[in-house]
Amino acid sequence: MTDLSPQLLLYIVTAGGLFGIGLYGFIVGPQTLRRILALNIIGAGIFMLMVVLAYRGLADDASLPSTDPVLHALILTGLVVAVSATAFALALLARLNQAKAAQCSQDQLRHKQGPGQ
Amino acid sequence: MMVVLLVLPLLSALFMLLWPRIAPLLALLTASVCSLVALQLLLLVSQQGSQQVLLAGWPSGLAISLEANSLSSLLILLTALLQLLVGLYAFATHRRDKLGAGFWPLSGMLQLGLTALWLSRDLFNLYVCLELLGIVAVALVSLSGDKAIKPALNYLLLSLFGSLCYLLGVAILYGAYGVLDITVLASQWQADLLSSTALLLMTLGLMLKAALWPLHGWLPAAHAAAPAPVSALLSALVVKGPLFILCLLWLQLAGATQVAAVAPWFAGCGLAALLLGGVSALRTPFAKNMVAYSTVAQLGYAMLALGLLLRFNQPLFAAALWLFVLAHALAKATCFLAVGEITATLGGKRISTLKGASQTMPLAMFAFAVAGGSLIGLPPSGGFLAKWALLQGLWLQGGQLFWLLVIVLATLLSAAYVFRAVVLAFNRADPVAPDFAPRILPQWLALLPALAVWAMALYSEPLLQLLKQEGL
Amino acid sequence: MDCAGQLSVLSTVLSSLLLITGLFFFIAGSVGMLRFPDSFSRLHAVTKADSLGLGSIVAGLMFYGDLWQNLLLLLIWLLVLASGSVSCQLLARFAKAQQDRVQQDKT
Amino acid sequence: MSLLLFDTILCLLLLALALASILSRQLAHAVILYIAFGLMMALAWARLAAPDLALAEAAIGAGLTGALCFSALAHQQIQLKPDVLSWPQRLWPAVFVLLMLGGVLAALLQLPPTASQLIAVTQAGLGNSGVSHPVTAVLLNFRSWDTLLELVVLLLALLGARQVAPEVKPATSWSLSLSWSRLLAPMVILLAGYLLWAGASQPGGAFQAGALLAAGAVVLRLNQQLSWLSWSNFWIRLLTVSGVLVFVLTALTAILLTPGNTDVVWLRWPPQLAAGIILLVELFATIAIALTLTVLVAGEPASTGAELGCGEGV
Repeated sequence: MTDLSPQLLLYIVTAGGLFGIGLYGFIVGPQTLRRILALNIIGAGIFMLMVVLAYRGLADDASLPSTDPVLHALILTGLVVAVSATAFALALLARLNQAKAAQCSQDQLRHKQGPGQ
Repeated sequence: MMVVLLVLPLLSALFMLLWPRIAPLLALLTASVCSLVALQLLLLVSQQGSQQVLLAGWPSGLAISLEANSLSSLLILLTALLQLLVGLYAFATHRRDKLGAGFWPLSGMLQLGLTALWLSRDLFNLYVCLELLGIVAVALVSLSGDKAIKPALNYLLLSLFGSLCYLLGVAILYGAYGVLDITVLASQWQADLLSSTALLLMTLGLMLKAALWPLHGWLPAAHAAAPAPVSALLSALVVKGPLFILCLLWLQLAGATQVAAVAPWFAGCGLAALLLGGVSALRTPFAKNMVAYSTVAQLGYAMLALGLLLRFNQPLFAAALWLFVLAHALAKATCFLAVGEITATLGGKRISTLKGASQTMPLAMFAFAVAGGSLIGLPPSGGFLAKWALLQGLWLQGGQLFWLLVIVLATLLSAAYVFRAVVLAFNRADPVAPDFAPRILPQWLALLPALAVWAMALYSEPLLQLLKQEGL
Repeated sequence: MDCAGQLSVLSTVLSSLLLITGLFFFIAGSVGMLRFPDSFSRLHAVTKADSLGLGSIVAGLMFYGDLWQNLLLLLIWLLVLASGSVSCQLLARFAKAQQDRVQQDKT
Repeated sequence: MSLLLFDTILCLLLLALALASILSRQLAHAVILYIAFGLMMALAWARLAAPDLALAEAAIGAGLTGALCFSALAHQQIQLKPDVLSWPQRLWPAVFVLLMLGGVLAALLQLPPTASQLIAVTQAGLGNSGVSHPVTAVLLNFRSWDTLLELVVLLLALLGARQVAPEVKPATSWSLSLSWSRLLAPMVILLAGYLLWAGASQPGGAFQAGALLAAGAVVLRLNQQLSWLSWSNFWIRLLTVSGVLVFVLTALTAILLTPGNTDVVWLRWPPQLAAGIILLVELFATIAIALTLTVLVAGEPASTGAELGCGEGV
């Protein structure tokens, strides 16, 4: 069915599993922070798949066995892009929470003033 | 020439960050220069054929490949022109709308991202472009302040998820074939389980990012919350980026069996988008949401054309697809600018604000009506041209009565939501009083793309030829 | 185990003993973090046991390295030791402040 | 055999940590578990012969993302009762995920065991690239357009985050942590310089060095040092955009230096100058990355509220 060695198979299945776990977390949530974490887990799963794919170069019977530097470079680029997006998402989340908190305290203030009038 | 088109927006955005005071001037200057260069590139491509470049001259496969064909250069020209127009509009209204200095560098980066995307023919480079586009779009939406944060965050998360699905597809394809260049990949393509899975994952991600039905849920909130010039850019250009990649994948890579399996689904999604998007646009009480839902519906046409193109392989459908994209970009820019101008001046978000607008703001309302005509597909307009190509293609295939009926129904729906606004505007009995004297310049600017979309009909023959031969 | 072949039996035994001791401290620290009731005793368990555990693992590994590698290992241990104690103090201060606030709220 | 056992334990641990992070009741636990997950991931990548990536993942996945998540937690309102999801809310997504996972895994098992032919092409081109470490050659020479766009994305994240970020309360400094961070700072700079330099021939490079520098700067910043480090300072802005700016300007200069069609030589470094150019580009990229990450994590110093005129609404 498959030509992959057991080690590669193990890591590939793990990478797929991480994708699945992240996907579940992203759909179910419920808090936004957890969905952001879930996205990062999906990303980690995909990058792990890429690392394993790059590792195939070592297992090869090629004349110059080495890992795939192109894939490694792609992963580094992808990691930076992912962390940038995460940072922006977290900044948006912080702003949202701050706005919510301000709203809450305003409501409480109105509540307290309410009976007095 | 491609280098100029890529470097100029980037450099000007950087300078805008360093000296915020001269940002508007720099932005307008860059957009005009870029428009000229893009025009020159279009002429060059139409004379000498498509220009292919392997970056830095490294061997094929290792280098990132760029290609400027007539479609790409047309889209680059459209991007630069719309940037110029929206820049002018933003400059004319920035005191009132409190757009802030943040808008200018971001719009420069948006132009960079779009231009890079239209040119790139490398799967991973396209991923970076997609992420760039997604982040810059969200940053632009969040310019609106507190009310836009929630839709912006939702947009960002879904957009990230879409990119990750696309990236997984790229990883699988690279694992199987060991190349990223689309042209090289197409020559080695095998229609097996591996490539089908990768294609489906990438399609899922791209459909989410392009807000194609049924993954359009984030679009109305995000586009409606953004400031008017930003909504115009997002609706006109940004959602077309993923759509472009989607077409690239299915038209250049996918094998015959894969195409045959997926074509009816694309057409079906397009159909559902047309009908359901139209109904939502008819039902929403808010003016900007109506325009945003109309984007969902109009993207359905593009999807439908793509599905039919994959099914019948008829060049007329390719022309229809890209004519829809061009016409919709111009018409939607007008719609958002005009509606933004009207709602800002008359002070309200609901469609009922438009009451009597033909009296208080005749120019903006005229622009909206003209653009609406193109959305409906009234002759002679770009929208009509696209629809005509679609109908002609269907007619040539013969026996496609069902699709003809659906298109008529969708046309009626779009007519209904456009006329709902227009009829309200002509209700002059009790007009909504403007908060301040309407300004003329922004209204003229809003009218410009609408005029351009009607002018498209004049150049229908060369445009049709250009897009038919391209087919991507 | 090429390097081990060059080592005398005594140093192999010593290094293994040190490594096992280190692992024991790590496990004890982890168990303590999971089982102890409040922040302070958890901090106590983690930082103390881990400093000692890492120390004996570093000492155990030093049998295998040359001079330069041993110096680097020592540096790593010192850095972890210092940052561990500083962060432990920071966390403890935070926990104390929180405890005080809770008590204030009660009274 | 023992290696396979190690692999199995590591993989199970990764899956368990990810699952626990998703399912844990409290958000703080989820974040801590995610950081542990990131560290284990770095270990797995080191095992898979990718030390560059392990370094980057430890700095980013565990360190940076963790720090960012913690500062987001500080803004989170305290939940009195955790959200409890009903069974159908959990079941249907689980069914969907399992179906999709089945499809993806079935495809992944078909992957060929041979690696890309690009490895040979890369090794052939290495001689003309100016560096001897293949990953650095790909990042800064063969596919430098990706890297340039990546730096733009990072800059954009900073712009977006700055635009929406709420005001940060100044942290209270404390003498012990202050003196420790001062002691660390020179060591961090030294180590970052080494990582940057090493990138030409062995694992290391601009991003790892930048992340390290940023970590040092953030610690100092949390102890109320480096108050000049803010966006309204022109020189800081210049240095922050310099990563992209120097990259583009160098590429333009390289075009001037080589005759021929401009499109072909875009981003082509002349082979005899390539080593110097790459080091120059990397140096400024490191500085820019460090500054960007510092401002992203630690925010603007509170004192700049009064002098917004420079960066905001003109």
